[in-house]
Amino acid sequence: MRYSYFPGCSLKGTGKAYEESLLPVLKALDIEVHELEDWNCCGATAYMAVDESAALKLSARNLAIAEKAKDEVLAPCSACYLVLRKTQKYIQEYPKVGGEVRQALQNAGLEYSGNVEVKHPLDILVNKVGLDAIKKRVKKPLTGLKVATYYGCQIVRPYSAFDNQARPVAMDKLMEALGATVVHYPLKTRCCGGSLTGTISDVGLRLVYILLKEARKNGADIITTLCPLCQFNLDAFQDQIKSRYDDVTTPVVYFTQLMGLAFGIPESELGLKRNIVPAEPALAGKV
Amino acid sequence: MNHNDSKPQAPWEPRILAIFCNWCTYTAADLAGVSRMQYAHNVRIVRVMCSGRVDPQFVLDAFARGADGVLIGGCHPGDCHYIEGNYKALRRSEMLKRMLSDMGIEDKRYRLEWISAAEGDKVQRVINEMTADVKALGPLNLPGRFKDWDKEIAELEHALNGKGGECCSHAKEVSR
Amino acid sequence: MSKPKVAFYWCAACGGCEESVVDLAEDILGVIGAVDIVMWPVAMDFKRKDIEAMEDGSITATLLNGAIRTSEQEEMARLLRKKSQVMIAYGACAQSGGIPAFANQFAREQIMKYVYEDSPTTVNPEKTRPQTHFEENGRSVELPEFRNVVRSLDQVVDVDYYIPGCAPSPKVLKAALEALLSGKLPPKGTVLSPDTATCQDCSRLESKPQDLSVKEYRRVHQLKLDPEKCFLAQGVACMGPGTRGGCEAACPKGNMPCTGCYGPTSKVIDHGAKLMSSLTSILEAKEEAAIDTALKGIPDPIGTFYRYGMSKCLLRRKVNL
Amino acid sequence: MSHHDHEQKNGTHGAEEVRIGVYVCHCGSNIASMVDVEAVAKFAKDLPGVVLSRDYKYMCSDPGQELIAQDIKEHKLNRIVVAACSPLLHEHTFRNATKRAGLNPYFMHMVSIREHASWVHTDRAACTIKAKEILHGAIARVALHKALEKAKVDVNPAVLVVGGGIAGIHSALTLANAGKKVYLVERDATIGGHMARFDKTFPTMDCAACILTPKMSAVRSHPNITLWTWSEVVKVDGYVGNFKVKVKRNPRYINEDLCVGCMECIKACVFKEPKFTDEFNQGLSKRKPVYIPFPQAVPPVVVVDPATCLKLKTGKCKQTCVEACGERKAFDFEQKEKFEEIQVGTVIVSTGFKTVDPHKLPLYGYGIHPEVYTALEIERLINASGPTGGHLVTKKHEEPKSVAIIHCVGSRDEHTNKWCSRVCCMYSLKLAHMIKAHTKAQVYNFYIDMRAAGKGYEEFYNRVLEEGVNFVRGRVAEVTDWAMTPEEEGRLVLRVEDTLAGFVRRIPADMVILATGLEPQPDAQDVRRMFNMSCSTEGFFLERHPKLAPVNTPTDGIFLAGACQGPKDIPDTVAQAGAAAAEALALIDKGHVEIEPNTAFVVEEECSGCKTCISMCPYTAITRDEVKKKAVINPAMCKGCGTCVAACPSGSIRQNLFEDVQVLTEIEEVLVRES
Repeated sequence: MRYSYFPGCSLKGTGKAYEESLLPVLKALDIEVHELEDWNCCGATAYMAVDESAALKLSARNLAIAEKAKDEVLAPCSACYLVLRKTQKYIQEYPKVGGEVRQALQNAGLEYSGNVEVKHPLDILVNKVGLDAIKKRVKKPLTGLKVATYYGCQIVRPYSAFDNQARPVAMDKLMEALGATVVHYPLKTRCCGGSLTGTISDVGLRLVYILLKEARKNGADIITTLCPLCQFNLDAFQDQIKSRYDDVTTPVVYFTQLMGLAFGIPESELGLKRNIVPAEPALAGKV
Repeated sequence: MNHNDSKPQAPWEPRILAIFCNWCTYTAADLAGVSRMQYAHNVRIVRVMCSGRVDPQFVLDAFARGADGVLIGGCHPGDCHYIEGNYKALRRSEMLKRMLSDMGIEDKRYRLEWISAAEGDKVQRVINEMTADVKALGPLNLPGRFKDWDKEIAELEHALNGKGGECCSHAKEVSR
Repeated sequence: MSKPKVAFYWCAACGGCEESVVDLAEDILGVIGAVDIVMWPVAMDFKRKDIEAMEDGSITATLLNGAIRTSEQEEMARLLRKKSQVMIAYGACAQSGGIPAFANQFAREQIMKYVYEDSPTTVNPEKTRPQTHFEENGRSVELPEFRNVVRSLDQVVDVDYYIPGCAPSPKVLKAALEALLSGKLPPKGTVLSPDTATCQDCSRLESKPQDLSVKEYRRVHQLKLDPEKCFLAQGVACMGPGTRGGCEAACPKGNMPCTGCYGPTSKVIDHGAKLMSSLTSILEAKEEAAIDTALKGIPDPIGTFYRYGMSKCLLRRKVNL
Repeated sequence: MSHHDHEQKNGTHGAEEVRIGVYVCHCGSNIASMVDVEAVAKFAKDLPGVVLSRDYKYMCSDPGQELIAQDIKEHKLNRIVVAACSPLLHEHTFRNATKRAGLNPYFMHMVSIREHASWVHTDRAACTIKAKEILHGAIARVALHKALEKAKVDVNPAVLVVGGGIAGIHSALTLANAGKKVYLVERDATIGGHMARFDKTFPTMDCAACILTPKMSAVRSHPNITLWTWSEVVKVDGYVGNFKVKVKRNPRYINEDLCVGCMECIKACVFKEPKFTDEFNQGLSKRKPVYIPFPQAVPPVVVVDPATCLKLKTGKCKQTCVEACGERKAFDFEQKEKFEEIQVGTVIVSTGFKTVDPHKLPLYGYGIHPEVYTALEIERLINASGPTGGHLVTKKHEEPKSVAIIHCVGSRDEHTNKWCSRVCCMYSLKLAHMIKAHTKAQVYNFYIDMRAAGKGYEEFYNRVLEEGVNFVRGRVAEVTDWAMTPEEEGRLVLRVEDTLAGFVRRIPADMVILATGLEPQPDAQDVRRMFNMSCSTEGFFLERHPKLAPVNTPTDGIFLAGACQGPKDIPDTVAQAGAAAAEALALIDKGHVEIEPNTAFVVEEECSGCKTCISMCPYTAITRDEVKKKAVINPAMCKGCGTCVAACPSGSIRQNLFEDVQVLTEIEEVLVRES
């Protein structure tokens, strides 16, 4: 398997741990990835809200480049995944938008015919590689580790198709394949606070609190997620939350970090040290 | 009986033949009447049970007999009283349009319209539009053209045996 | 008593019809034995004056092939009509214009200009055109007039019978001659060939599904033709269903679809329109775009549906020339 | 015109001299005011074949018709042309008048100079010319008309009813009571359909079993009804009055005539405990491999499920059931599927509906949270003969403190079905009322709009309101088990925007009931094809006319009853079943169907057997005579559209009243300009 890897800004910044854990895991499964040449901003949230047309053009530039590379695009960041897929859909379904975007690309000497798929690593791992292949690769099963799987909103809504939008299960199956115990977690796709944690923190932090509390209540040792923003929101404000509400401290890691550990990849190579709430205590003895 | 023999009518009025299906378009034409919708008097309506009955031969013959335009009316797709007769009409029509333009007959002289029994107003609109279109194009007058084309043989015959006029089946045909 | 006189004549045609008489093979001897041939351009050297010298009606039958394109052909047709008891339009061109009648899609001037000026193989810097009348030191030459319209024989003279085909098959010709000589003649205007369509004689008919619906028409060079299967079932336009029998499905036997040379059956007044009607009716598509795509395989409807019958198209000719 | 057509034309009237009588109607002033009727009549006089031409005030009046009759006798007229209103209005009137005078009615041709002339033009001169030309076409055409007879086809008095729900049961009984032979074919092991699963029926709340089971046993005992359960119609040939139907009877492994329904075998089955999903109880209980769907099943005969029966699966079994059956010897493990061929004249299709599969809407948590039920499951739970003996309890056998009913599940919804299922509001009210009666639970209804349009329905709604059932107007966003407050712990929570209160609410419930909507049966399309019907875009069978022919289909002799035509409650279903039966009876008692003679026919000696026409006919009226290798048209099945005529490449198919030469002549003559 071969993919064009679109890291987006997060995986080079706040979400570095995601990249650090994703790449070795893919390698371990013989999935070849090539970072998309000269990629640019996916056009996400703020830009999309301010100037949709410009955002779409920006996003489409990545697709056009990817099309040249002839590989499917791998977009680990939920926002990138959502926006790239949205762009595809808009170009396809709204001739006017499509026309404008194609024109813009032409001016930049690029073209996009629509023949490139945008995939999320979770989709690839569960549906293409397959759980059996993953099980085979597990060296240190996460036996006894109680995991709450948190998907956030963008990975399932509205343009994704690889999992149940109301009740996604892909990551649950994956965790079980790694030997972990998945705890009941009804808030899987509830809002992580998004940018509210930075803007209206009363609201933002309360949302995060609800998520952490529910995870704790259901006996989770650890929360695993697949979105850089979710990971950041849930991980970064736990001391504030402790002081505002009560102690719901729970480490929040990327699903790829847990995979790495199960595959026996050294902790040091999985960016675990970047966690603000250290994951090591929760993991201690279980891996 | 050939209209070219009848004294010239001024001003020229186009002659449009309409073939309407019994269940939708003919009924719609009745509705237009009942609703007293005024429209151009240039159309002569012939009733068939289904637009699927319309044989392209009818259309060509109509033109050959002096129609300046031909209008076919049937039920909307999916509403055919005979389930799919109108699809057959549409298939023939698509090819007929190409043949007519290859034969030098302007597109606007032939038209296929789906008009449901409820669309009296559409009958009015379509007939008025088509009459205006055909008026703008001017007479097709094939019987007249046939006669002109046959002058060359009529002349020769005259030269050969001093008899004028109608020698051959087509000359006869023209003068029916 | 003298043998019945028979004349063959050749107007706007390829010559195949003349040849087809020879296709009678040994039967030709029977014919030659039974009749006096008074004219046969391809085989014998009779002159127009020989015919003119004959009494009106002294020829039992004339089998005239070819369409009427020039004044000279027209004159000969009239002359032979006058001298003959029975006038037979022989072959597709005489019956309905045939291949020459494709010229009815063009004006005389277009044709002249192309032939004498524009055609790539023409070198004619002075743009010389043939003249119908030419004089030089007292002597004058007449050339026949090139007509505006290519006509079937019956559009020029009264025709008694038709023998269809391009060219007519020996079997059809033989049957016609026998009828002629035996004097057992059908009603005037009859086409001397079976009045049922070619499918009846086609070995492929049974391979045609009852509920045939054609996805798209394709041209013979676009697929490998199945030697047994009905052409329409292969999505190839075949004129067999709408074309008079008599050829015994010769073309399908040779793995080529019927192109309609035997003309329509007696109940059809416009061969092309009828063929088109049936071939489009059996399409699968249900809306314009899809139908047009399905019909891409018939790029030239006139050439396909009126290949041998342009003169007999109800419109007769491209109308705006 | 080519010489061929001359032949045809002469051929058509041959020796007999054509004597046409022309009648131009004034229609009071309706026509006369805009058309110079005298001039038109005068013009017609001089046309070939016309021996007499009149104008008259009201042609459709008795004296007007009488005038035609007299003229036919006095002037030996053999063709009649009436120029008046639309033939769609009065063609039959003048055909009858013609017939009364002893002339074949199809020698009368009628054209409209009112709807198509006087009513749509204002220029009297132009309108008069138009009238003349229309008339000219008619006169030329009528000369070519032929004498035609309406074909009569006898109607086989036997009726096939497909589907044994309340609709099928009611129409079967109605017909049987009228003394007609009825074949009732049901796919399940018992008749009764959905209604047999209900506990009570709204709004009267009478018990479904009490009103249904008597009818079910009546079906069984009725001498005129042949009941085939566990059977399916697999093939239908023929046409109105004469359908040939093939029915597949699946093996029940029980000889129906020998089994008395004592159920000893069920007790004796080697499976001591029931352990297989009980379909009738919506999987809320278990059954054994040999079972009877429910106590009052009709026929009261057990059925063996080959998928779970040891004997049938493995061949190895003690067959204690057979022992228990003993002398009756009702068991027959060798039974194979068999086919029955029957002849019927009419068919009533009452194949019913299916309910929406709530798995399609994961936000409601069906299949995820055990306490989310479909309404049909609750019908069973609340039913005295149901798995809990009529006690509404949770899976933990506790009585619910709060029950939520979500309306419009799979109805009025872009993601599933756009249509309103018509019954959900009412059965939700019914369930609410019953839950109130059976338990102390708080009951919530979450609705979009309350649709209680029916006799006594609105009153029932009010009654339920007064009983203190809560109504929340809003679409439920999700059913979750995420508890925010201790009070919510261990319960389900419905998150919903209360559009009347104007805020989002969280309402805890112990049981959630999904009011699933009604859908076409999954195999509706196959059934449609088999009976040559059509389906609406939703997939329900399409009636011939939504108002004037609601139980007819485009195919004569095939009628619709019940929810297969669209969502319907029991009263409407039964009413429609009665109507369908009446339609069938009308055909049967007439004894024959008359078929308009404007049908197509193949001229055998001209046909090459090219098969082009066969696929043209949506009614399969055209077949190929494999001996003669020619096409044949069954006039009884031909509906007279003429599509095959236009498609016949050799012109070998003609359509009565619309022969090429007739239409062409009309076209040619209306195009001749009159002054």
